[in-house]
Amino acid sequence: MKAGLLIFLIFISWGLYANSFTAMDSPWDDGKAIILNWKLSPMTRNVQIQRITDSENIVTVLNTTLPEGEFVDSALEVNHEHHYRLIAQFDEDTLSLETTATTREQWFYMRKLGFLILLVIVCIAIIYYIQSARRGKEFYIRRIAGLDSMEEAIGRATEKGRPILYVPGISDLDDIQTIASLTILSHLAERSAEYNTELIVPCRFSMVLSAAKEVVKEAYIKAGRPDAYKAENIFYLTDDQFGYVAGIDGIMLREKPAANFFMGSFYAESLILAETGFATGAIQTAGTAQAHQLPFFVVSCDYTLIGEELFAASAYLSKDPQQLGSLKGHDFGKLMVIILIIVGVILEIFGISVLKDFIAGASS
Amino acid sequence: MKRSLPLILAFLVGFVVILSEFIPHRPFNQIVSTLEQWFMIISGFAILLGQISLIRMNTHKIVNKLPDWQYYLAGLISFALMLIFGILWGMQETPGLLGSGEGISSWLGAKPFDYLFTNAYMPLSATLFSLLAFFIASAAYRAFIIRGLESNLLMITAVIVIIGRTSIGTMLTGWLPESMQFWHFPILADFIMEYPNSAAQRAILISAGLGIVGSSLRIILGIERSYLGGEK
Amino acid sequence: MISFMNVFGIWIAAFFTISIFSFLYKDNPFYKLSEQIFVGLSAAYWLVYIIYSIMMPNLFTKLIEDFSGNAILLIPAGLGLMMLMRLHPKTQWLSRYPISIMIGTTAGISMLRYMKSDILEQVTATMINPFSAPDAAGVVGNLLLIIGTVTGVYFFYFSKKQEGIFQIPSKIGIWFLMVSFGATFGYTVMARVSLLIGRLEFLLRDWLHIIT
Amino acid sequence: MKLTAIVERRIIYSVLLLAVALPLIFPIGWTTEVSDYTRIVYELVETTPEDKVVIVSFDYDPSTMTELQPMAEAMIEHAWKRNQKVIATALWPMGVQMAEQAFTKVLLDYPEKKRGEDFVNLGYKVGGMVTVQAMGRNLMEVYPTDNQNTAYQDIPMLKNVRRLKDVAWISSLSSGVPGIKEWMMVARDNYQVPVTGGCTAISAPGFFPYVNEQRQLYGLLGGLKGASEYESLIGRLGSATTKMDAQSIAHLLILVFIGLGNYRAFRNKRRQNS
Repeated sequence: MKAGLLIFLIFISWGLYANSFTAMDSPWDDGKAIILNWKLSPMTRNVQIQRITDSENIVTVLNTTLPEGEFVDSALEVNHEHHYRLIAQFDEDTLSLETTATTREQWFYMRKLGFLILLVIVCIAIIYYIQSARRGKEFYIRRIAGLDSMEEAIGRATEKGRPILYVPGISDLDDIQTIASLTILSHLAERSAEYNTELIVPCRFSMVLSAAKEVVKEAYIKAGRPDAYKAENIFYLTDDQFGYVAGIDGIMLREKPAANFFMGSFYAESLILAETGFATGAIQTAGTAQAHQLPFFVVSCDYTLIGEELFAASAYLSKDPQQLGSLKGHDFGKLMVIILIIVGVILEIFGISVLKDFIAGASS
Repeated sequence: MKRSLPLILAFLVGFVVILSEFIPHRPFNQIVSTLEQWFMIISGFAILLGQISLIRMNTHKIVNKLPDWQYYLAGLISFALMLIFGILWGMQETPGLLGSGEGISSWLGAKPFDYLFTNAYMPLSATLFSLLAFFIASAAYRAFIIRGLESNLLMITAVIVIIGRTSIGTMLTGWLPESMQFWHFPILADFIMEYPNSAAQRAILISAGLGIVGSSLRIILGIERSYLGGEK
Repeated sequence: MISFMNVFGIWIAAFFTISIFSFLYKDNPFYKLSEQIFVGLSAAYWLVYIIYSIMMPNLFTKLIEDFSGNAILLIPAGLGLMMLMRLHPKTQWLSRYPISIMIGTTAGISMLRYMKSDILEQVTATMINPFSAPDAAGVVGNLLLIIGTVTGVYFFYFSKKQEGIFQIPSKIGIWFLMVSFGATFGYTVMARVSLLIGRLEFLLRDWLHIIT
Repeated sequence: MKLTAIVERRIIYSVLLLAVALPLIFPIGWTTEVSDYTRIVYELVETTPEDKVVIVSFDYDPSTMTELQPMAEAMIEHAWKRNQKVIATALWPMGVQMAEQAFTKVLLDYPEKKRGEDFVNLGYKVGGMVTVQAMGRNLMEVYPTDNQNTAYQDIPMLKNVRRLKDVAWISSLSSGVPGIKEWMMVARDNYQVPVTGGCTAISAPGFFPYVNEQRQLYGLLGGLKGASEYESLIGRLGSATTKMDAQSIAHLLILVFIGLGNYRAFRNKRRQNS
């Protein structure tokens, strides 16, 4: 009798112990996740959570021994009611709880707030400096050796009566480096039109070919030499990475350009181009933001634009106040990054991760 | 009009793409993948422009008997061959206009397109890629010279990492006692890769990233527009 | 026949391999031939590849199987055709629309992607407690990581005359860049030599049967 | 004697060519210090009981064959030596041929091994991670036949193999996506099958962190070096060892070139000064 009472009491205490299992839509997201919470008696041996989909298919989403916890079930159907069952195993008994929740898609990703704020700060800074440049404020720009040399390279080609080779990288127009390269090409084309030096531009992609043709033609018109523009000097080789390189190598060996420019996005082929160019004795300038290829350009070219220098080039060459203003905006971003890192490191030393987590939210 | 409408389009598209990053609600969360798919389709059409440029150029050289015209003829023939094979019998599992060409495949051991791919395209591509081994040697010979502090740093780290990556490193400093393990070549090379190298790579990524953000912003705002060319 | 064609294929491959290598000595007819064949073959390869792997599944098959459901694909198809209008001088300006849409997309996507992965992620990865490393080497390494990143970023600071005291962090930044360039160079040697080994293995084993 | 730049380059190229070719023809067989990453892989195979079935997945194509093929050969040889039965799968289309080549090569030393009893090539399946997931539920549904068109249920060695849980270990030789990461995330994390494998030297640093206390990866062969270490552990003078010799010599040679370059620069400078 006593034993029976005891068992009864234990049973009651289980019942009294707030065994809870809740599900709720994960807030501020794309409506594909549900947050599951459970809190069970500490005597729980094993917990299994199942998702019961419409066709009575049962998927086990979690298996754990933790008596309480939180789990996010993700990659779910949007705006849909989802049913869950929790099966808890105690020493001799099992308990089954059920709950439902509906996924909802919202209009803002809260975890990306840090990302948005920093992006807006950088953009506003850039726009602000562009505006103040428009109003006449002058900005200083430090020397970039690789760009000063452009004049020298064109001069050398003119002197020798040999062409200039310009390679706009091996990426398509979906890479900003290619677009930055086309901007540099426009300056170079203008100069070469003035000097009446031939400019050869082989392209890997048709889209780049189209844009490059426009850019060069425009530059020749601007320089007042539309007659000197040769459409056939800007051509397509092949979409293939190494096929393209083989073709350029052939051009370097046969046309013997006096100056080579490699600007844009480059991969493994960087050293093939630069070494072949070196062997032909051309004066070489390269520029890329592809960190892994920079060493090869640095060792084999006369001048190299490192990373951001590629993007600063158009401001540097044109001395256009708007471009210089934009560059000042980038510098503001750098200052912000440096301060963020230093503050972040100091906070980390004291064990505070608020700032890091706030910024990291976006990338998770 | 011919100039401003494209600029407005670029602005609208760019702005919507950025907005959609922060809005999890439909239709915004599908915009980017849709645009990316469109990009693929548009450039799929555009590839013809390049190919036509290639054919025109080669024919021009052949017809006018410019120097080396025979090689351009060979190029044109191989282009046509590969294209015809691909269209007629397809590639790999994809059938072409004439199906999968079982007859010719059993004769060649593969579809004609794949046969050319394996026996011509692949070796050409792999061999061209492998030229890098030679160029890395000649570049090292010429450029890793003791000159100033900066070029010394370049050379010394290169040498340490080259030694550390092979069994040479293990042999050279394997005898070092436990307390001096840090100076063991493979460990030192790993240290350089993990810390100073990562630091510089990060600096390049961050500043170039800012350059890209700025350039993108200028494009969206229509300040950077050289890609559109002239007015006419 | 298959075995003959197999052997023939290996001879073709060997011919092209040696022709490309011959370029290292000097430009010659064999290289010129291989180069042009390579350009031709690869241009056609990518054309065929794009037709079968991109245009068919993403456009044509979809339009044929379910036209009304995929009618939106007519927009990129139309833009693609506008791209082809470049071929005629009179209609060339039409290609500006697809180009500007593509560049707008590129700009938007790049801005987000680089802000996220190349700026914010790198910044948070550098926010570390340098003293949490288990050993002295780790602490030194972490400090180098932080100093290198900060001075490296400073090196790219354009709008300030880097003179006097402002020159110091910039100089340190360059040192880090140089160390990194040397390390990357050294690290890549092995992968590049592997490529050469691969080609020589082909020549010596599959072609000449000198090695097994 | 003064050499022109062109002649210098030609000398460098010829010497490098010879330095790489000769060790391939005349193997030296330098032994290397075996790293822990490799030893863990070795011990996994070594301690797996006889008659167990294992998977070697060929997730690469000819472009990375130089580094990954020796790993495949060595792991198959080791498994056979321990009387384990090998299933070959491929997440990359060209992996199927890679597997056939590897079996053919190792069969030369183990002529008694039979297809269907000691090894089987199930072929390529598209889909990456999703496919691995499906293999975790039911192998036969993913692979109704092997690459010789023998029905799954007619293959003797697969009689007791219904799903991934029934194999003793999985080795993914991987040169990208899909590859070892997909196997690890599904087979190891969801089905608790030990996952090991190998990758190219370039991508190895990215995977080494997974060889941890939890054995997310059960060891890893990194590039030719890893492969040659494995060969030395199983006592095979295989192609990785000879290729590693070629690597070491090429590296040494490049160091010599750097030395010579400096000597030349030094001499030129002195000549200019005098």
